[in-house]
Amino acid sequence: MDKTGIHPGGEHAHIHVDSHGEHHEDLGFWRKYVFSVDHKVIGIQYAITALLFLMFGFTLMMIMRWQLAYPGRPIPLIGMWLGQDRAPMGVMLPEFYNQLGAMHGTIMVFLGVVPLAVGGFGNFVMPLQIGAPDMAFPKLNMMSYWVYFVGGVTMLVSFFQKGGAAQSGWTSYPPLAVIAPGQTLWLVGMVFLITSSLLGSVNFIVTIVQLRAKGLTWMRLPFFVWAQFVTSFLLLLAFPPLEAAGVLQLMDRLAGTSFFMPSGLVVSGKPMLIAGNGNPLLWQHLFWFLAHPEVYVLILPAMGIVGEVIANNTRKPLWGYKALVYSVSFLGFMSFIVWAHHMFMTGMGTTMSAFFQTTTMIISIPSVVILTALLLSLWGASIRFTTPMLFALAFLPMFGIGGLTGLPLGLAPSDIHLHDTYYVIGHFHYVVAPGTIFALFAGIYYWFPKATGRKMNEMLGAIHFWGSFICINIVFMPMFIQGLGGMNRRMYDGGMQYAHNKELLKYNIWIGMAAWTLGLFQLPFIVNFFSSIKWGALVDKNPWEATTLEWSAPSPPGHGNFLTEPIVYRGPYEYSVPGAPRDFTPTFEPEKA
Amino acid sequence: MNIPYTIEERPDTGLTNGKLGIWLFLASEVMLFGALFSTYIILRVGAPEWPHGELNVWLGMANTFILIGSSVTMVMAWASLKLNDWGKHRIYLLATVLLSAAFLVNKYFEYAAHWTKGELPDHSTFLAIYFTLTGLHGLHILGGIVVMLYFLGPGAGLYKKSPEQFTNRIEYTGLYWHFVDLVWIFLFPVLYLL
Amino acid sequence: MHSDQESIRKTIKTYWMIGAALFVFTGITVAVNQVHLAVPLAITVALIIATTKGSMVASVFMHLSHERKWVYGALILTVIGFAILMLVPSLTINDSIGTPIHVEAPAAPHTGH
Amino acid sequence: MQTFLSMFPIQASTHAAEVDHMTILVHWLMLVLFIGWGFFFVFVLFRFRKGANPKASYTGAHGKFAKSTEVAVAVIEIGILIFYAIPAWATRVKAFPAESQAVVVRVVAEQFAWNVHYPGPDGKFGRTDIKLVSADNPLGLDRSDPNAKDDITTINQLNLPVDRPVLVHLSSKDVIHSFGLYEMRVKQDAIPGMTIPVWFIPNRVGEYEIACSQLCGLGHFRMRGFITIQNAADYQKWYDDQEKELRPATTTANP
Ligand code: HEA
Ligand code: HEA
Ligand code: CUA
Ligand SMILES: [Cu+2]
Repeated sequence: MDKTGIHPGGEHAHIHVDSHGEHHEDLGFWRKYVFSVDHKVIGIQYAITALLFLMFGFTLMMIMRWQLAYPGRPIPLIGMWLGQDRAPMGVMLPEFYNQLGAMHGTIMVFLGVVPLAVGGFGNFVMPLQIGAPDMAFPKLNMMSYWVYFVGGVTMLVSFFQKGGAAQSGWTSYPPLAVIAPGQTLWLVGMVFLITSSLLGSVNFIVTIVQLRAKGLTWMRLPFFVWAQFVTSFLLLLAFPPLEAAGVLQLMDRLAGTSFFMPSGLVVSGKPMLIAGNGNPLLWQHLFWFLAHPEVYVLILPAMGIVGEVIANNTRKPLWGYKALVYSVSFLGFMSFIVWAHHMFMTGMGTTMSAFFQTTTMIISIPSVVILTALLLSLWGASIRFTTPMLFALAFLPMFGIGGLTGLPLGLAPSDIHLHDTYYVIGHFHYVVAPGTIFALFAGIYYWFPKATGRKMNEMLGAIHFWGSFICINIVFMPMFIQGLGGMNRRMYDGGMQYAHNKELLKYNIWIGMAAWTLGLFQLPFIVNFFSSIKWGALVDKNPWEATTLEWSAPSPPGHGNFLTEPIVYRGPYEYSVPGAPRDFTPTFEPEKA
Repeated sequence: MNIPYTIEERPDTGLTNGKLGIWLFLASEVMLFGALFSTYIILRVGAPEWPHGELNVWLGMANTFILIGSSVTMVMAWASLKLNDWGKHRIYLLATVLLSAAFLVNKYFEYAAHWTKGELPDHSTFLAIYFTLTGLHGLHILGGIVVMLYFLGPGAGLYKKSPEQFTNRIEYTGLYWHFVDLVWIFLFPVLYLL
Repeated sequence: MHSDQESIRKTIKTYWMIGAALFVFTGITVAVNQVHLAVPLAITVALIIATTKGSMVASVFMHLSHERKWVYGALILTVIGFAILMLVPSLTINDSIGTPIHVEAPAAPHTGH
Repeated sequence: MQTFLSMFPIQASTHAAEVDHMTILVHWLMLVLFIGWGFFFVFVLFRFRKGANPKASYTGAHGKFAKSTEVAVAVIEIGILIFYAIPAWATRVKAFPAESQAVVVRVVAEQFAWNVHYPGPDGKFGRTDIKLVSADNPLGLDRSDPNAKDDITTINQLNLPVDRPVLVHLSSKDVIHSFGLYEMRVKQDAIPGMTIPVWFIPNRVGEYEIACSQLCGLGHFRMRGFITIQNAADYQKWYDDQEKELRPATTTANP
């Protein structure tokens, strides 16, 4: 068959709806669902795996919140099964608390959100949106999933090794990380995850540059594709230094080198027998050189999804599409020169701190532009409050809170008081949890019909939204008060020993309650998700009456995606065009349709 | 169903997927080695003193010649395909493999010399960075060898089916190989001479 | 196609010449190293030569002298990233208000230099 | 102002007020922005719901509203940078008090305690050597060194006189810790392999705490020290008592 992706099976896949995008040529079960090279199957594999990791990472956190709410009290239900070296008599040990913290962070960032946002949505939606038959390198695509999978398993296994999982924070600062147990498997796992991301990002960039459909010029690209494009560059250029740093830290742990180990270390009373002359700050630089761009990797795809959902549910074009595109690109570029705002307290001189404070303030501007554009898109709209739209709308103020609280952190003097307190925790959770996670939920509800040919239940969706929205705010809002009050993060006992925390401890109980309730409110989602695959309302190609290319393919799209060669005639968001027959004019419909 | 622009170039970008792909991969490699060079700079500037003449310059120079040579044979292996001279291509590719093997053997002797003196990575910052950088570079060489052996052996069949595609793949392999050579061109002075 | 082959034949000569040039430059670097220059000078010379060699490999063997704009684009971004990676961390570390403590390694695993 | 201030710990150093003032200023900016955007947000959600506006407008919002807000945000941020943040930081990391006027102390962090080292009347810190480190000599202080004879060392207890500049030479024996004095608005990572100067002027007599503010292992949460800010007389008395205790110790310490 020819390269346009037309194929006989598509028709059949179109009528006979099934939840996995059925192929006509019958590869066996394994080639079809497990070792598939079809970007849609791989995308779904990524999404499911990532969601499970999200659930797991969240569970770790719910356990932690118990210890913070009721320090030293036996953990109910599961406490007894955690084992002597984690929670004797169900009472959590400090080392286990630190493991939970480090692994929660790692899992949520590297195994949850990024794989879902990039591996999941990127893989499934992006090729459809640009009218490609598949990714440019399908085999590479499959490989990147399985490498990710191995990395994930490595991380999970690390809980069961002697001494437990990594326990030096997701930031893994040496010397602690070099001498603390559990770190080796963490590093190995990270090397896998990074490799997977690199394979993925190469594939994404090539696909977007090379496989755009006829007529799909750069300024006609859906905003989501732009977000994925910039994200891929961030991954491509920011991840390798962390891979290098990981190798160096492995050398320090296994070969006894001292890249990050200065001379004259005395650990628990004994001088360390190492060559020394290393530099602990070197790790922090290499780590944050990745980890700051990484946080934009967490947010950009989310912004992309929100853009798509808002355009569709406001029934009007996105306001300032060009401004959005430029801001996203500029944001991506700037994110490479702000990283040391995580390191103000390491004794930075005036010059460099001035530099990083300035870049940090500058980078906040494009975010403001993006948020403003998305907000103004609502003006003159005809808003439909569908479940995806609810989550997308909630993203705006939530990201607003998260982003704005980044400003005092970005100014070194105010960071003196706020650094390493719950203020930081509050800041970034507002961006990643009610921000990114909500955007991802929006994406799931929005593209679920395309992936399965069925809609998710709106009622359960609404319950999921309102429950999560209220709880998540009760979880994170008090953290700002705690932070301003000077409550440190990463505290096994919540910092109950400190006089200045006395007033702040009570919030830990609310937060705990809210966090567990938040957990309960995920149940409607899980039920909705799996039941809709079987019993959800059937839909055809374009249930949301959307304009972008993915909606011209059957739901679910067959192998090769499109029944006829997709051609793009206009911009991505031609909604409510004056004089048009309907309130949406798809990009893929010829002038006189 | 097959992917467009695997063989012919996309008109508006003038590129095949593989060409862009390999360059992007090399971009990430640049950042990988960049981080290691940055490490080198920071550790060296911070070090109280830095050893000189730790390594055998002559072995290092020999390896530099070997790698440069392998780069020439590699590019010739590709050029011969362009002139559809299959025989020459095989010879040049084989030569490249042999040269790279020679490089590794030579490197092994260098390593062995250190080990016998008990000079392991944990011995000093210099040796730590030396073993890490050259070790990682060595792995890249090894990877290159595997790929070339593939195109000498099982992969060669593709030439019958689709000469252009085979030629493209040899070109991509070449790009990778020249990059590995390029890294060494910097490693040599940085580690052996300075 | 034929003209294409002609151009290839021509470039083959350049390949060999570049190869030879690289050999020569390598020789020069080592030679320069034999006459022991002051460290800063030695570093500059060595790096200049290495850069020349590197750019020869890149432009001729890797055909960068005439590539497509997308490759250039990606590489420009990479070069910028690389420059940042080389400069900013060292600058920041050198701008620290702290002063390093150099302790002789306690009975280091093997006797240091 | 007050509503915000009530959330902070009390201000026990001269620069605390300045830091808080800036923090609060930024929070006002944030609040204004958020409320502004928030009102707009809520309004459009209500005004342009499908029920109220069945037919969307293709062109949407007009006017320079967006531009002006964006420019405003940028300008304000630049202002804060130039007039507050950068100068304020410079005073923290540049304008150190002269050793002669200041109370100079070494603080060496370890898992999980704060070792404090006073130079004693001679104003000179005795030589330390990691080979001498032991349970009862955590700093590895070499008492045979003449400068060390009068050095005072304490663990988790930092006494300081009120209203005098304090210069702390901060370092760590093992991993990275952070010297967090919340009431003083002081925070500085203690990084092994280097000593980092920290300075402040306590201006409030009282008992405060040192909170380790960088994850340093299992004991991070309990790595707590105490600061006692005393008036000149009490401080001097404490100091002399320490010196007295030292006498017998030194004679037995070195053969
Ligand atoms: C998605 C992730 C994400 C995003 C987008 C951001 C965005 C920003 N971050 Fe954040 N940050 C993190 C994730 C993120 N961060 C994480 C994970 C950490 C902690 C790591 C660790 O230590 O473990 C961190 C830590 C962190 C620090 C270090 C704090 C410390 O350790 O002391 C700093 C300091 O400068 C900072 C600054 C900023 C700034 C200035 C932005 C700016 O880009 C924000 C710009 C955005 C705005 C200015 C909002 C504008 C929008 C509106 C105003 C619209 C409002 C809308 C309505 C009301 C409807 N962040
Ligand atoms: C993307 C990143 C991300 C996300 C989403 C979250 C989400 C959450 N995080 Fe966390 N967190 C971090 C990244 C993240 N976190 C990092 C990096 C740290 C620092 C670690 C360190 O100190 O080193 C941290 C630390 C951290 C702390 C501080 C611990 C400490 O300092 O001691 C706390 C405390 O409350 C916390 C809480 C939470 C909570 C309540 C959520 C909730 O918002 C969770 C909400 C989650 C969901 C709503 C997902 C639900 C999804 C499902 C249920 C899937 C359903 C499954 C199927 C359909 C199959 N996190
Ligand atoms: Cu010391 Cu935390
Ligand atoms: Cu950051």
